[in-house]
Amino acid sequence: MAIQVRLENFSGPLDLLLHLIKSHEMDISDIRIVEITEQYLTIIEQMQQLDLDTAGEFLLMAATLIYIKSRMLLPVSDDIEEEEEDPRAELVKRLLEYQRYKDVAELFQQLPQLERDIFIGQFQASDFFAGDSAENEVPIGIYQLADAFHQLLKEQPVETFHEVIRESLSVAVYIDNIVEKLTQNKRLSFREIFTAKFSRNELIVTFLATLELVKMHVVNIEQVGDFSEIWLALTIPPDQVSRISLVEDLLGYE
Amino acid sequence: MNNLRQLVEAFIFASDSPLSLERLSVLAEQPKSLIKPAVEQLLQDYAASEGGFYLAEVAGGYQFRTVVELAPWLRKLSKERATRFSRAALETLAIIAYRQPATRAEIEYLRGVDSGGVMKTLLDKNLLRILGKKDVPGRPLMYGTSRHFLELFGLRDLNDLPTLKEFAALDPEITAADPLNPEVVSNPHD
Amino acid sequence: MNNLRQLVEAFIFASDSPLSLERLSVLAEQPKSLIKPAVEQLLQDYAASEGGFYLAEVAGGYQFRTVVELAPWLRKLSKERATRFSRAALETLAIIAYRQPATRAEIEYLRGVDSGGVMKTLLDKNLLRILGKKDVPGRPLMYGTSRHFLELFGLRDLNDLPTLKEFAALDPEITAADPLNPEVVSNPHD
Repeated sequence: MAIQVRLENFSGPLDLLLHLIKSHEMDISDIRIVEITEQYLTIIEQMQQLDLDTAGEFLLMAATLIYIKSRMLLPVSDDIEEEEEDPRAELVKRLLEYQRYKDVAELFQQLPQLERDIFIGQFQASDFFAGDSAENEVPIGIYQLADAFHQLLKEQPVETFHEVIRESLSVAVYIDNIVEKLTQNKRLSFREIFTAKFSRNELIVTFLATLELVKMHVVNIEQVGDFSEIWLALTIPPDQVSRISLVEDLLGYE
Repeated sequence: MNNLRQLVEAFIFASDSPLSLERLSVLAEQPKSLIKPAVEQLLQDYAASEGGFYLAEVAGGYQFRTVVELAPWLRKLSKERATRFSRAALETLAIIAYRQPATRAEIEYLRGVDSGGVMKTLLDKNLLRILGKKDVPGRPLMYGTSRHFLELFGLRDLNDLPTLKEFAALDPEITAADPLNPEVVSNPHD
Repeated sequence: MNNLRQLVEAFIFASDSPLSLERLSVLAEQPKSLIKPAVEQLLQDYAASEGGFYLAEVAGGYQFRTVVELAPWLRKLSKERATRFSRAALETLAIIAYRQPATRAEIEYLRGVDSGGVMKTLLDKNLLRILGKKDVPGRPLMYGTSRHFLELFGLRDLNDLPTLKEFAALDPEITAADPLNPEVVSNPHD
């Protein structure tokens, strides 16, 4: 059976998967994984001119399907104490949940919408709101606040910015950066902490941040011999790392 | 005070957003116990009159709105066509509406696709708001729906969202999964 | 057509400017000879009802307006619109929130305009507080946000503000086109 499917019509891999499950009259909670994986891969192969970002998301799902398929094919040994979970379980849960929101999205589409189906009065309050036009007002919220600042900075030429505002490289921020790198890499050479792109000031602050981390006993420094590579490693489990930001206020740096 | 009904009517009419009982009480300088009957009288009167617009309960307040049956006619008034929401936008809105506070990672896990752009658009349209940061490593931002979201869809509050169980009734498979209820998030600020 | 009165009422209500008989005739797709009696019926009905607003003949057309006697009350609507800010106020507040302690000169540099008036308003609204004097010639006052600011925006503390990095992450175009400098992306406490 030739499948005519246009990926643009699907809002994502889950959407496509749901479509395949429905069109093959399968039960979501009992997907015929071999069949569905084949169908899915056929469609993915057909897409050639999809941009990389979108393609990546569809490919990720393909990998998930292949993985589940391979798990399903493994022989189930009888002598395991605990009953092994169905490899499809997580995907089924995601699909069921996604299905709900897809339904709600459709419902939202049908609900009467303001300014599409329903209108409110356009009373001109200018009669008694002297010089106070509501037009110029914006709703307040954290987003609006951050957006206002973001817009201002975008309009600001960066060079001149430095002439007036004090240098605001923060040791705390660089501490976070280093810790983040170390969480990802377990162990880093001293050299790797610094990026070639760093300005002089950034180099200094990064160095200060490293010293701080050692002082806080968060990072351990090792050197095997004279002039050999210096290695940095975290001394605390990565999951406790988020608490480091609390130390920020205790640092003496402005 | 016989004129309270008149005053309340004028306030609701002149306001550019729905007015709550609390707000009306402050504006009219009268206790809520007097405001409430006035509003209820108005609700009844407008429901009975079958005019071109009626008093609607929306986003925790009251607002005059045109009757939905006249939509095709009234669309002729607006110069620009109303923004139609993409499927991606409505899906994202649906997830956030029911799961708030929701992080971007949760939304993307459920949708299976990057949702940053869609979320930015929804934030720009003031349909979402940032609720703060989640107390987990990385402290991701948490998102919820805004008051304007309620106004857009004419909902009184988040409890007015159809419960997902109602959907479940149509599809027995879904009943098996955890029932989700819109969590009522108090939003005094937006 | 009995519903013509309803339709005309809705058109006048939803229009942002007074509607003439000609315009109503076009919109409702009915001859003026039918529109006119409908409008006259509405004029009479609203005059008789003594509600908070009435149908007024203005600028060659028809428009709903609040009754004149209520103007002193209705002015309160604008004064107490607590949930909306002028663009200037929001910008100023944003700069202070992210850059505190900030001096007036720094704020005005970023905004490019005199901000004394806006800052006074924000101080009056108890959204700002004075943190002291800066140790530079002239000893200018340094400003920060107040506890009330946190309450208004629903923040537990200043760390709850999204960093600009997180903010920009929502918008792939911005991140790609205009990578934010670490100098500029500062967190509120550095």
